[in-house]
Parts: sequence; C-alpha cells; structure tokens
Amino acid sequence: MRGPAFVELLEAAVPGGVVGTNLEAIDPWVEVVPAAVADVCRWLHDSSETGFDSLQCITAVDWFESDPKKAAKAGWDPHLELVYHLWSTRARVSLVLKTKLPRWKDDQPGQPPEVASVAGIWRSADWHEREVYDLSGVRFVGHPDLRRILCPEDWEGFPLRKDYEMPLEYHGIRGR
Amino acid sequence: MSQVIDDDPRIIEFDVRTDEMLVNMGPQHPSTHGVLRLVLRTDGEVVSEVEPHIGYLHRCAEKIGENISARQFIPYTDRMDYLAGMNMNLGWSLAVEKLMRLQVTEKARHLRVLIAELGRIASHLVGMGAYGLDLGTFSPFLYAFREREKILNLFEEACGARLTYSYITVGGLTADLPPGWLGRCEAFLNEFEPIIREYHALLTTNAIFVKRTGGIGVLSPEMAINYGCSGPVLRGSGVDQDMRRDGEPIYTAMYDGYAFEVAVMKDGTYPRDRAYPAVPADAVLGDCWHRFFVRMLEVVQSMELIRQAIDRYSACTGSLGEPVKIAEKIPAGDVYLETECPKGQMGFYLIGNGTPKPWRVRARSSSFSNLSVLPELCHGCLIADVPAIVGSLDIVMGEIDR
Amino acid sequence: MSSSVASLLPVLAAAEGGLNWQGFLFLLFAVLACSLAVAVVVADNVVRMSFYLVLSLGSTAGLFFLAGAEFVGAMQLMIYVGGTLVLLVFGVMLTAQEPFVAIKTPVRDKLLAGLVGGALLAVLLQAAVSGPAWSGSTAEGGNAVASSSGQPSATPLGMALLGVRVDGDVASGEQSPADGQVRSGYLLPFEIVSVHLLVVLVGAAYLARSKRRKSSGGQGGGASTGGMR
Amino acid sequence: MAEYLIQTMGLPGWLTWSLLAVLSAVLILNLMAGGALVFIWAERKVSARIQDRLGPTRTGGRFGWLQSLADGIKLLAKEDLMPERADKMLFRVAPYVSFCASFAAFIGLPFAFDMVALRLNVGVFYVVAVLGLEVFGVILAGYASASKWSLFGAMREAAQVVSYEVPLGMCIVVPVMLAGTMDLVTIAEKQSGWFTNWYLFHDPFTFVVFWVYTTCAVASVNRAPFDLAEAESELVAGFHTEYSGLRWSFFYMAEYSSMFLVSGLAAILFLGGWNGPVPIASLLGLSEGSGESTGAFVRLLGLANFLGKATLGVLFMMWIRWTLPRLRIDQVMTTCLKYCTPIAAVMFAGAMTWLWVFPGGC
Amino acid sequence: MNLLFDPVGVSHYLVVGAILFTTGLVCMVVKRNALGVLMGIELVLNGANVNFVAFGSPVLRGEQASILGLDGQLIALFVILLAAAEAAVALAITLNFYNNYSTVDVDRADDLKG
Repeated sequence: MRGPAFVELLEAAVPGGVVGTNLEAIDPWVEVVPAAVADVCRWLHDSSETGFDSLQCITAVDWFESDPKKAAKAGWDPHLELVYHLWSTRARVSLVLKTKLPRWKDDQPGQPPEVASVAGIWRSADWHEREVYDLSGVRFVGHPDLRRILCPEDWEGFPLRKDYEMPLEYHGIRGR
Repeated sequence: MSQVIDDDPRIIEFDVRTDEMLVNMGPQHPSTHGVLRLVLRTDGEVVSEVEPHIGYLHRCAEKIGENISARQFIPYTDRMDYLAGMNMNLGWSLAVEKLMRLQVTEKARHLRVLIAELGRIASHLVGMGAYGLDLGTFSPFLYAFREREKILNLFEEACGARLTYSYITVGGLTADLPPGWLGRCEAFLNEFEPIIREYHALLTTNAIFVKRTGGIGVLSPEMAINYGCSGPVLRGSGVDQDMRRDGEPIYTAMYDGYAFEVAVMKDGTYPRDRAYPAVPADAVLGDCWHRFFVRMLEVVQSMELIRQAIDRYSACTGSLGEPVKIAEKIPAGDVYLETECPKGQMGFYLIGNGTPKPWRVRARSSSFSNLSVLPELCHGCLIADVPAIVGSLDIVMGEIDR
Repeated sequence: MSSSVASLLPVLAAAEGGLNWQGFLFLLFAVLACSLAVAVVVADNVVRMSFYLVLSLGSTAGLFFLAGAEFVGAMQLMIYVGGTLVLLVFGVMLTAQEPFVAIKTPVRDKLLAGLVGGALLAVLLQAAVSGPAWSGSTAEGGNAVASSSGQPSATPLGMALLGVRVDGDVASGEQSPADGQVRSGYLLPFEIVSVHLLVVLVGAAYLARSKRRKSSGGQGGGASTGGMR
Repeated sequence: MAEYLIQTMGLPGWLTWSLLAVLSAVLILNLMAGGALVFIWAERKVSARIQDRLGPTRTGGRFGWLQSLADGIKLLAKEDLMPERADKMLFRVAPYVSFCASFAAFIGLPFAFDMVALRLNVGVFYVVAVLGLEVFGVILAGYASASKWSLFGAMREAAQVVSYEVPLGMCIVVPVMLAGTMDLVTIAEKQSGWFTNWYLFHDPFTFVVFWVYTTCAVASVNRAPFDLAEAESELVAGFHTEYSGLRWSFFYMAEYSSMFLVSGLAAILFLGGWNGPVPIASLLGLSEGSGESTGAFVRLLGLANFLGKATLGVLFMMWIRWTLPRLRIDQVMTTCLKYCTPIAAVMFAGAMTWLWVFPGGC
Repeated sequence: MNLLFDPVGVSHYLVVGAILFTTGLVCMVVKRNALGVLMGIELVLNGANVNFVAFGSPVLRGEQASILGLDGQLIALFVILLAAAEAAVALAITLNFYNNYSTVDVDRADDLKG
C-alpha cells in the first residue's frame, strides 16, 4: 500500500485535497491543501485500508528568513508548514502529511493562520495542537480548548517563529 | 454531586448535598513527579475532573536546537528525560544519522544496545521505586535506587557522568568502554537478578498494592492508541507494539539478531507468566497494575538483551568508529524517527538545510502524550487514586515541558 | 508560705487541714465548665462553639470523676465528647460555607435572652443554695476518690443494667431482697434505650438521605458511617 | 507515699497532694517527651536498617542517638508560620488538644504494679475514651488551617478514628470480660505467672482478638498503612500541612505517645502487663510486697517487662510502616466495617462461650 | 450557709448544673444556627446530668446517697445515651434541611407558618 497507489487512493477519497507528494524523500510525504486537512485525516483514520489510528506528532515549521539576502536565495516563499506524523498500529506503517499555511492570517502580523482541528479524530491532537498554537501560532478551528500549554497564559508572541523576539520584560523579570 | 457513576462500587452514594471543591495538586506536591500541576475538581474524596497544567519546566529546547549544531544538541536531549539520558541520546543520534544516511560500526551498534538497555533498567527502577512512594511505601524506593546507583556507577565509568551522559552521539559513542567494565556489568546483572523477586514480593504481589492498583485507571487499548500513548502505558493496555521490533529500519537494525519478547499480555498471559507472579484476580488489563507489571517484565527483558549485547560486543573485533565533527553540516531534508525509550516512543523530527544547524528541531515526547490521557483516567476516581494513576504513567516533566 | 497562698484562695483555705486538693480540682473544673459554656453562647463561629462545648463537656466529665462517678465520667468522655461532638463537627463541616459559619443574632434578642436567662439563673441558684443540707456527712468529703477507689464502681452499674441490684441491701439495710419493690433493676430501660438507639440510627440514616436522587437502593451511605457510633 | 510524706515529713496535706500531682505529671510528661525522642530516633534507625541505610550516625556519637534532640532544637528555632486565613485561635490550640488528650490517657495507664498516676476503676475505659479525644485536635487543626489538604486529612481522620473505635472497643471488652474488671492493674495481675496465663493464649478467640486489636490500634493512631490523615503522597501532609516548628512537633509527640499508649494497652490487656514470660520474681520467692529493696527490685523488673513489651509493639508498628503501602480511604473503612467489626463481634461471642464451657480455664 | 467556705458538696454541683442549664437555654434561644441550638440542648442535658450525678454520689452525700443509690448515675448514663441519639437525629434533620434550603438558619424554617 505504500507509494503511488496509496496517493491515488487518497486523491480519489478526497478530490482536490492532495497538492503534492515526495515519495523519494527519506520520509515520503503527502502535501494537502489546508482546507482539506480535516477530510483527509478523517479518511485516513476511518478507512479500513489505511487505518492510521494514531497521531504521533504535529509540528509547525516556520519557513521564514529575516535576512533579505538569504531570503532571496532560499528558494521558497515565507510560509508556515504543518507536519502531521501518523502511525498505524495495525499495519505498523507511518505517514507524513504536510500542509502549507500563510504565516499570518490575511497578512496581518499577529493574527495566527487558521486550519481545521483534528482533535476530534485523534485525541492526541488536543495537546499537540495546543502546543503548536502556543509556540508557533496556528489557530486550530474547532479545537475544544485552544489555550497556551507550555507558556504562561498571558505570554505574548509565538516563540518558535523565526522572527520572534524575546520580550524585554515579563512581570518584572528581565527577558533579554 | 456532579455526576453519578452507578456501576462503580467504589463510589459511595452521596447522602448529603456537598459542594464541589477545586484543589491544586502541585506544582509543589510530593507525588506529582516534578512540577506537574493538577487542578482537581472534587466532591469530597471523589474526583470528578482533573486538568493537568504543564510548562513549569519549559526550557525552549526546540528553539535552542535551531541555534546549535546537531551534535551540540546531544546534551539537551539528556535533559529531556533526565532519568534515561542514554536513550534520549540514542534517539537524537539515530535521527541525525538517518538524515545523514550514516551507519555506525558493528561494535558501536552492540555497545549502543548494551547502554540503552542498561538505561532502560535504570529508568524503570526509578519508575518502580517512585510508584511505591506514590502508594505510601518508602522502602522499595530505596531498594530501587540502591540498584540504580550500581548502574550509574557503570555509566560513570564509561562516560564520566551519572545523570547527563551525552555518551551515545551522532556517528557512534564518545568513548569505548574501560577495561574490565563488561565483567562488572555482568556481575551487576547476576546480583540484580534475585533482587527482582524482592520487588515482586514488596510490590507486585503485595495484597495492598494489588488493591490499590488493580482495576484503577483502566485504559482501553482503543483509547490508548487514540491518545497516542506509547511504551509500557500502551503495552499495559494489551497493545502489542514495540518500536524495537516495529519501528523504522534504522532503529530495528540495531536490534537485528537479538532475541527478545515484547512484554505484553497475549491471550491472557504474559510471556514470562511462568517464572514470575501470576496476574492477580483484581487486575484488569490496562489498569495501573498492568502498566507497572509491564515495566517489571521489561527490566528482565532488558537484562537478557544486555547479556546478548555483552557477548556480541566482546566478539566484535573492529573499531568503534568516530563520531561526526561537532559542526558537521547536515544535509537538507527532513526526517522523523521514533525510538522506544523507557517511557514510551520518543520521536525526533529534524529539518536540515545544508548548514550545521538544523532548521527545525521537534521532540515528540512520550510522556506528553501519556499524560494527556490523565483526565480520562481520573474520571470519578478517588483522590488517593490520582497519585496512583499519575505514578503508573511514569512521566518525567523534563520530557513533557522540554 | 502556705498562709500566703491560702489567703489568696479563701475558698480552699477554709477547708479543714489547709488547701483541699479536691476542692481545688472542683473549682478548676467548675470554672472551666461554666466559663466555656458561656463562651459557647458568646461565640459566633460554629466550629469555635463546638470546640468550647467539647472543653465544657470534658470539664463536666472531670466533675463526674470527682463525684466518684467514674464510669459516667468515662462514658461522658467517650460518647459525648468523642462521639456526639465529632458528629456535630461533621455537621458543621458539611454545612459550613462562608456565610453560614457565623449567622449573627440581633443584639436585641441577645439582651432579652440574657435578661430571661439571668432571672432563671437567679431562681435556680437560690434553689441550689437555700435548699436543705443535701450532704450527709461532710467530713468524708475530703478524700472521696481515695475512699471510693477500693471497690469497683462499674460493676454495680453493670449489674443494675442487667436487672440485679447489688446496692439494694446497702440502701435499705435490713430490707430483705424479697420485697424488692423498692429497687428494681434497669433491664427494661436498658433494653428500651438499646432499641431506641437502633431506631435512631436507622432513622438518622434515612433522614439524612437525599431524596432527590433516584436511588439504586442497597447501599448504606456516607453519613451513616458517622452515625454508626 | 502520701501518708509517708504527711506523717514523717510533717508536710501539710495540700502541699503533699500538689507535690505528688506535679511529680506524676512531670514523670508522665517526661516519659512522653523522652519516649517520643527515643522512638523518633528508633524510627529513623529502624527505617534506615530496613532500607539498607545507616540512619543518623553523627549527632551524639556513633549511633546518632542525639539526633532527635537536635531535631527538637531545630524545630524550636524554626519560624512559626500561620496561614493568613487560618482561624488563629483554633490553629494555636489544636496541637495542644491532641497532646493533652494523649497526656491525659497516660494518667490511667499503669507501668508496673502500683506504678500508676491514678488507679481508676474504669481504667481501660478511661484510657480508650481519652485517647479518642485526640482526633478532636486533628479535626480542629484541619479546619483551622484554612487549607483544603488539611481539611481532607481531618475529615479522613475523623471518619477513620470514629469507625475504628467500634471494633477496638469490642476487642478490649474481651480481656475485660475475662478479668471481670475494667481496672487495668487488676487485669494485669490476673495474668501473672507463666506466659501461658496471658490472655493472648487464654483461648483461640483471644488470640484472634489480639490481632484484630493490633489492626485497629494501628488504625486508630494513624500509622501506616492507615496513615491516611497525613498521607504524604496524596494530601501533602494532611492535617498538619500548615504546621511548622514547635506546634508541629506537638502533633508528632502526640502521635508517638499514642503509639506507645496503645502498645502499652495491648501489653496489659493481652500480654500480661508487667508479668514477664517467665515469673522470675516468684520463682525466686520475691513479690512486690516483700521488703523495701526486693519489692522495689520486683517492681523495676515489672517496669522493664512492661516497657519492653510496649516498645516491641511500637517497633512492630514501625516495621509495618516501612513495609506496606498505604490503603485507600474506602478500603480502610471496608477493613473496619466489613472485616474488623464482624470478626471482633464473633470472637467476643466465642470468648464468652469459651468462658461458659470452660469456666475454670482449660 | 456559705458556699465559698463549705467543703465541696451537692450544692456546689447544683450551682454548676444551674449555670450550665441556663447557658444552654440561652444558647438555644439566641442561636439562629441550627447547630448552635443543638449545642444548647447538649448543654441543658449536661446541666441536668450534673444534678443527677451529684445527688447520687456517695462521695458528696455520704450515707445519704443510698437514698438514691445507683439511680443517679444510671439516669445520667441514659441521658448521655439519649443525648447521643438525639444529636444524631437532630443532625440528620439539620442536614436534610440544609439539603433543601442551603442554609442552617432556623429562622428560615418557617414553611409551616400559616
């Protein structure tokens, strides 16, 4: 079930959802559009052929280069990438799902981009999405309780963004 | 009187209208294993809701990882699960090696197995001892630490550190074993083997222990998988999964040729049911007792693996190989690798971009997912069960908060 | 030296043979019992009230010991102080929320109650003091406990509860046990009290049950563990 | 002794009585404080040996026997903290209530023949009744601390102690019934002679009753595995969470004194009191009444016997504490109501029947 | 007679009993908290008990005590037992009241008022 056949199956299940694949990478991955994340995940979880019953990890990667010279050579536009690592306990195979989000919603800095939550599909997504929201600033729509998890609740900014700057002062504690 | 759980005989029916109370368990509390804070909503002794608050030990490990080279990140992995630093070193090293398509020598491979399994024993000993502490018995804790000290002595001889080893590293290990080490290791194993029976007498088969853990915090296999639980927590629920056998090739290749049975209940029995205590009648698959027992069996399993590794390692003639340079460039691309750490599956995700520094480092912590199931397990339990359940998950806050 | 102490305490100095230790203990316990009883009335906080009440009842138990009623004293400690008040404190805890811990009484009511109480007290004291000489031979009062410690005091009580009066012949001297109409045992009251206690336990457990919940029946319940005593 | 003082020294009666009262009080107080120090030291050493450790080794010589004194001095010097929202008066008073209850119970406990502060007709009843008052201090402490953990501990203690008094009382009634008196001195005297005269070996029922008594006694003084009121892994420190320094040490002393008290009670009720397993004194032809010095010797022997037995009981409790995990509150109540109480009741009936079938003993 | 200068006798006990009784009565009247009323009842019963014990005490009354014999102590015992029972029932009623009204203020228990 690995390889192109699986991608075809996925494309058939969620038409227009898959926008790119890389099957030659060390960890082959499938890229889906943000709007289809929930549908794809639901299918991956429920479908008996795949049965990815466990979500191991959600990672947000901030593709952003603050140095304009390097940014010109980077070969990508600034964006935010969500990486889902799925695992099937029955078939004992893993799957990497990626989706690209804008860095800020409507290009307004400070406004986290939005994507559908998968906490209803895998309960493990609950805390992982909270962590991604906390550290990288992605708003998961439909999450039951989207709060900061590691940082204090009144913390400002998203520390794992590449352009994040430590606050000068937090409740009287020097930051920098 | 928030909810009535009819079928649970432990819940005393309330005759008096009482008021709910919010109680803070932690971050300074004797049995929350560090700085975990649990907000309990209780009605008398009955807990209706538990909300974990984490982050008190957040040290920005992932952000730091983006600013140092891959090999420099090794000491930071030590400080995640500080009770099993060796296994964390191994997980990160393998992930970087996977990205660099590096293969360590045969001798380094067996030494890694040897060290990692010793680390597993050391971690499970803490888990076991601290669990006794959670249930109010102090002595097993010291018995466990007495044996752990011996392992730490061995580690100290091998790498000079007792807690944060940075021994296993990208491309191999920082040093070979000192002369005579293998003999001492074997001597330790021989000493340790009969002591396990003491642990079983003090805890596993102790009537009060069974009463306190049997049937408490039952985690169904479906729920365990859904919550992303792993390690003994997952296997305690009867899910047959062990990354050492089911993981990615680069990790399973390490255990190639080793004989071991995954410690999980199959058809109502554990692989070692004959030699070790039978499952008591009070215990239900997926409860605290099973999680604890799986850990105890894994200790035995690890001892066997260590014995095999000692044989293989001493049979190796080649060199240990050299670790990569501190500022070795890592290729572009992204890899994710999960290894079977004592607490569960520890995943490292790393993105390289051709410079020595990774573009992104992500640590998928097993305790993080294991802890997230806590509110589910503590539904309607008694206050005294909360430490029992938290202890059976065997969490380490350093790994959860990173 | 003795005279200086004695002059400070005229009550005790008056007793024959210098300071009477029993008198001293009586005074101590009596003052404690009364002042703490007053404290119960004065206190606003329910828990404090119950604390004062415990001490007051404990001091009364001390008075019982002094009067030679050791069994009653121990019983007072056990049941009253140990049992009833723990029950009471349970009640306080179960019902004590911030606004209810202290429910204030209007000063007017307090004054009125004080007046009425004072009048009653005056009448009672008058009756207590001006009554006939209650005591038979005051000379023996001095070393009371010492004299009574020879024979067990609990045995006659126990026998009486079983319907046998061992003190009958002591009381009526030459009266033969045959015309025991004067003194009968306490078997019937004892049984009545036993059954009463049982009924009360069941009743209390029943009353305290919450009736709003659909009951699955069978289980006894939490409050009855407190009432089980 | 009082007569002796009055007649030979010519002291006035009131002075004699006060002197004697103060003397007994001081003796008991010292026994409590000193006993607590010794037992705390013993607890540290015993637990250390059980756990493959050494325990205190430096303070006061090789065996660290001054350790608890050093701890006491540290506690004296500690800052005395009181939560802001605490009920200040009750918070201050609570430790003394516990301590006084423990102290008052000692008044009725005989240590050897005639070595009792106040010989009461209802000694056993009195001791148990007063010991039960200790719980009141704990409840007050839990309430007054204004801490939820303390309140939990107090409520647990109240429920537990009040419940365990029932089987405890039933167990105590059995030797009382055998002796036909509630006077502790008489009960102990009736068990003189060889150890087979002890009520423990009187009949099979009393043997069982002794173990039920042991269970209930451990529970009623809040020792592991029944130490739910202070369950450190659940309730931080239970009812004394907010206490520090001297006040805390009063709770501690009360705990160790009541341990000694219930052990002493067990020794008197079941283990022959001050009568040793072998009647050395009577084999030698000595008795309490024979002469000034031999009488004193016999009494001292009895004292040693009694203290030895009570200390063994305390050590037994320590052994249990460092071996077993803690029970849960519902299991504690189950143990009491479903096991101890019925067993005690049946054994009581059994002992009664035995007495009826074998009136003269077997 | 002079209470202060007599050795302790029945009258002394009667005085204590009177004071306890009166305070208990005042407590019952004054307290609006149902538990306070309960405590007042306990005090009243206790004051009565003091009298019973005093009249039946061989220590205080010498040979006169045999007129009452053990009756004083026995009645005191029954009073203690019944007080315990009474406390249990009263507490149950209070708890029941609290369950329904969320207060223990006796002035609020006026549902039967016409």
